[in-house]
Amino acid sequence: MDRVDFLFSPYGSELTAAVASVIEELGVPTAASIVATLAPWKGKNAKWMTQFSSTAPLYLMGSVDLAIERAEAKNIAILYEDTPFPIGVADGLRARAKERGLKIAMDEKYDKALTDWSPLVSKARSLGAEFLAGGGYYPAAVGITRAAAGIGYRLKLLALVVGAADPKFVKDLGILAEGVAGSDIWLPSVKTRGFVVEGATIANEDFVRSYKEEFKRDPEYWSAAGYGAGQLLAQAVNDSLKRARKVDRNLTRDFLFNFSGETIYGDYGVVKLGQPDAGMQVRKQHFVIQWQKGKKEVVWPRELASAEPWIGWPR
Amino acid sequence: MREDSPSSADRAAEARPEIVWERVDRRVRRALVWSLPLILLFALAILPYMASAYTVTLTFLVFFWVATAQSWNLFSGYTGYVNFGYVGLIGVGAYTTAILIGKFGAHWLLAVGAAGAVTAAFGFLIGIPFLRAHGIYFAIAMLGLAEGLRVLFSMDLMAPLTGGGAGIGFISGMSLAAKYYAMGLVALLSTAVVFLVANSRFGLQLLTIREDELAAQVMGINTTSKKLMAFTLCAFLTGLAGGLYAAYVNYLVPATMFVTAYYTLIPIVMATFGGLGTTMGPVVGAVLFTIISEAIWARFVFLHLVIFGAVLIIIILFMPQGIIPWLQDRRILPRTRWL
Amino acid sequence: MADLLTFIEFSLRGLMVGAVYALMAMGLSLIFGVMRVVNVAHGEFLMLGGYVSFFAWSSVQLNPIASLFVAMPLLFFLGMTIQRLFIERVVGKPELSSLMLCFGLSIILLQGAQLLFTPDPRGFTWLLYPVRLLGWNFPMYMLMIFATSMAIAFALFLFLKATRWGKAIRAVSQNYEVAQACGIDARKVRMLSFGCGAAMAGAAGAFVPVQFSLSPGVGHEFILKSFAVVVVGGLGSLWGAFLAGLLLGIVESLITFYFSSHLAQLTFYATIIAVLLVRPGGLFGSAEA
Amino acid sequence: MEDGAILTLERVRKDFGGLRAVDDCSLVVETGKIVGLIGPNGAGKTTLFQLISGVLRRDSGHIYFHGDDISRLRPHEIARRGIGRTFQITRIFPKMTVWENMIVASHSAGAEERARALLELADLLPLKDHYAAELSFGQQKLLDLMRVMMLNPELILLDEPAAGINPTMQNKILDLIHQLNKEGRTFLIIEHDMDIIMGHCEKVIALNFGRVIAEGRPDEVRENEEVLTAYFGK
Repeated sequence: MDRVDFLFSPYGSELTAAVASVIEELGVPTAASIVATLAPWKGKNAKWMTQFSSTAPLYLMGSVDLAIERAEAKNIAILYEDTPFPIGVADGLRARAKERGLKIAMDEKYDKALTDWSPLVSKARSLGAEFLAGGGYYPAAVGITRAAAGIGYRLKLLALVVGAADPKFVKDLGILAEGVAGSDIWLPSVKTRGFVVEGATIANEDFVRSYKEEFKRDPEYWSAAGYGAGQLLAQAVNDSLKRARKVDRNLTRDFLFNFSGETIYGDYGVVKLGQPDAGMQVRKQHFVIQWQKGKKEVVWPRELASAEPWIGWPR
Repeated sequence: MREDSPSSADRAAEARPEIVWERVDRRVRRALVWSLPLILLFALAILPYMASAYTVTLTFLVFFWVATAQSWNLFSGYTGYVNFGYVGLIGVGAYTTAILIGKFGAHWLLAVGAAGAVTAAFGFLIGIPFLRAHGIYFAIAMLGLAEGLRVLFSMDLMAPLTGGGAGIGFISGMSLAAKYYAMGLVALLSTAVVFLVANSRFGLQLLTIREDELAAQVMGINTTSKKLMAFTLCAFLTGLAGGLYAAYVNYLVPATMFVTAYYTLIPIVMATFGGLGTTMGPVVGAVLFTIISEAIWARFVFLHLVIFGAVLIIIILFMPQGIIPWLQDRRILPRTRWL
Repeated sequence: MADLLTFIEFSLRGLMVGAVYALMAMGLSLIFGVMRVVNVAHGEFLMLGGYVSFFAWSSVQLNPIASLFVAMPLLFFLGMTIQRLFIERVVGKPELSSLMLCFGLSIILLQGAQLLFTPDPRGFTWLLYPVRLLGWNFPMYMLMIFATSMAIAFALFLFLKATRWGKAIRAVSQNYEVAQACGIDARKVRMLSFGCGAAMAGAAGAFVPVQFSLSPGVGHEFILKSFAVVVVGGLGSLWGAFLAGLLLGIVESLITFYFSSHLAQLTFYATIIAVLLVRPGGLFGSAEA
Repeated sequence: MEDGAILTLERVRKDFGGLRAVDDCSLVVETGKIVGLIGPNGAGKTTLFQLISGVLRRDSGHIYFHGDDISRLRPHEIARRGIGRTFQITRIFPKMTVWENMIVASHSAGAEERARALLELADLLPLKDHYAAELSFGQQKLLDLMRVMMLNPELILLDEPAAGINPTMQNKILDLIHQLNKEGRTFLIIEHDMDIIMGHCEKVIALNFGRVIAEGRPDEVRENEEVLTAYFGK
């Protein structure tokens, strides 16, 4: 790691948390591309690593607004895996529900070794929950959806991280996936501009086009995040070259902490250096997606929506 | 029914070939025995000033694996009781450090020392009931314990201390060099403890448990208390290593701290490869394995653990005693408990 | 009254999940009974059964019950091969050898599956609609899985009771020396029973992608639960494993519903520990049986 | 309790499931004697040894050693009080050297001299650095016997000490037993070979179905009606 000038893209919360200390110790400017947990930054006085992706609490916040404004749900059941990322997601749900006055009918975490979700889903039903939200990783999204279908649970809205945004979700569950909401941070269709490099803007559509030419398929969000983080770092290096005519770690780092703007991935902006939560993402937004006729549609926020939200699950 | 020939004793004595090591001139041997460890220690002592941060970090990890392989060996290698819940002890040590530094702002020296003490106390208390279970039952119970700890550490009950499933992060305040030297000392301490145990009556008594626990009992050996002592000692050393490891990780989550297939597997493979119930075996195993897996890791990330599994099988089937006893059986090394 | 109904509902639900635990644990117990080997790699047999079933479904739409006819023979032969090549060499050796050997096998199968099948979680949907039974909604697939599991379990009992090879297996597990003196080829019996044990795990696994979610690491959670089951049932006792599997399924479901899933998981591990401390030979059987 | 008794069993009982292995067995072993314990297979001889040495717990009754009740003690405590035993199948520590096998069984000072003397006596001293597993079967039996002596026991329980070895080795072991007996040690020996019993024991106890059916001088016991029935049927 000694010959590394900067890093990007460690994947996953725990891995990032583990390398964070090394990064801080060695002083390597880093944009952590897909880390939704706050732990590596919250109160850590980070000096070298910034959070490129959005934070876990932002994932499903929009679905609470959707549930209140469109689905007219009276209460919410929050059900989530007891590991850092899902806990963060649930924190966001809880906070937004309280803020908007949505009654919390159930708020329960489950162990990661859980294999059968039906007791918990049944419990949500027996408590009269109309909006079920939360989850964890892919197995949970499938498991919760299946358990709910298995007991004949009717919901106004079902919103799950992160598995519900996975294209496999609709393949594995078919008709049951219809109407399930999820959260997505990026889609090929998003109209972001990215950076101006050498006089030309490399916008999201350009990235998607070249990716398709190269790999013959649509990019996934992690590719976009990686590309976006790359754009950011490239800009940081350019900035350093412009100012000092060399790649300087401190200058690169300063750029990462001070820049506020857009990459193809979307908005970027972090807590400034010197503050307790330095490096933590504050600008990146998430939107609510929903499976409609086998396609992933953006349904919230309204101004970005590609389709009208469907209310009621199962269809 | 086997028959004896009266002279078999004499024959066996005559047929003993010379030990390769003992063919070397006595003065040369003595010089080697004294100088090699000193040279090695000296090289390791100056390493942080000479080598890159990568090398220092890698050596730190070798120290961690030496310490854990050695501690696993101290209990399981000598008594034959397979500790499949070893990761639980590492976890208790790591969490003790994390909690003391993260929640109470303790100095790392105090926190790591406490990790040793707390884990030892934990090992002692757990040992009293667990060591009643024999053989496979002990192995299963320990596996259950480690998984139970994972769940327990994520429960709300413990959350004020452990941070629950969200985990606990902290800043250890240790420089890389400090971590390196501290872990080096723990590795050295573990090896020294095993060395002392191996050459003591206590070590022999532990071996009788592995060889034949019932026979040991009717020979007047209180196997229960010997096992408990060894287990507590193992827990103490593991606690220190786990505590320092926490300072390296800086962030503990039950779901990633209690991974049996990693933190239990690797010390077992290393200790078994080098030779269970020997003093130097775990050191040899840990060093060889880290070098090999680092060489392989770079190329085949996914094959990493497959190779660990394969090696474990190969050792058990073809070289169940491990390297050091294998060399001893071939009369290359002397048969002493020092090795 | 409503409370009682809920209690019964979740007991039934747990019973159905428990059927899968029972299948797996019976295999584990059978292997232990015959060769005194705790097959730590049993969870990986379950995982492999799961992939057979998953690929059978995704390639030719074979339903999980039909794919049992592929998964079970496949696992049976795999088990026999593994027994012949590896396990046979450590039978009768100190348990350290067999435990570590199986641990090594488990890691290889797990990591091998990661390489071959990728760590992606898999699953498919089959008969996922609620059926009204005794006034409650149960998913259809659950009823089918339960019925099939029961049939397989009883088939195994019947096999052991009524066939020549079944009797040989029982004889070897009861008294190895006497069985050999009676002209039973203990080596073949060991191969056969390891194969049967693996096939049982494979059968349980075939339901995993429908009922739960399948990934290379799925075996770990199941093996730990199976240990709890066989310890409660008495290692080596098939009836014990069968009943304890159902029982623990019920307990898990009830505790998850009334308390929390953490407590339910903890119950499994605490059960292992508690039973071993009170009766090192398990609840129903004895270590010798 | 009789005078001169080193070991006394009072109505000792042990059940295995439905099987009564030892049935209200009472017997006395006098200090300084070599006592033979005979009986057909399954008579409960080995179980009795397991109970005396504490490997198994009796269900009821008492076992006295020098007048102290030892029936609740654990095996290592009993061993330290001075009861040594061997097993029917020799249980040496195979991957430990002969020397280590000896040393580890001693719990008092002077272990090394003692081990040296005993190994000398059994002609095992040249082999002291060999692993016990490398010894011949007969040598392992000798080692087993010598190792028991490291405990400095007053009473020694031997389970078929002469079984399965050649006559030369057998004589060696029997000579050793007599030599140790002269030092004042008491022996209780399970043996099937009637010639050995007749030739070497001062007293014989016959068991059947977990009960004492006869005891006395060897020639008396051999003629005993019940003993003959037990062995040969009617």
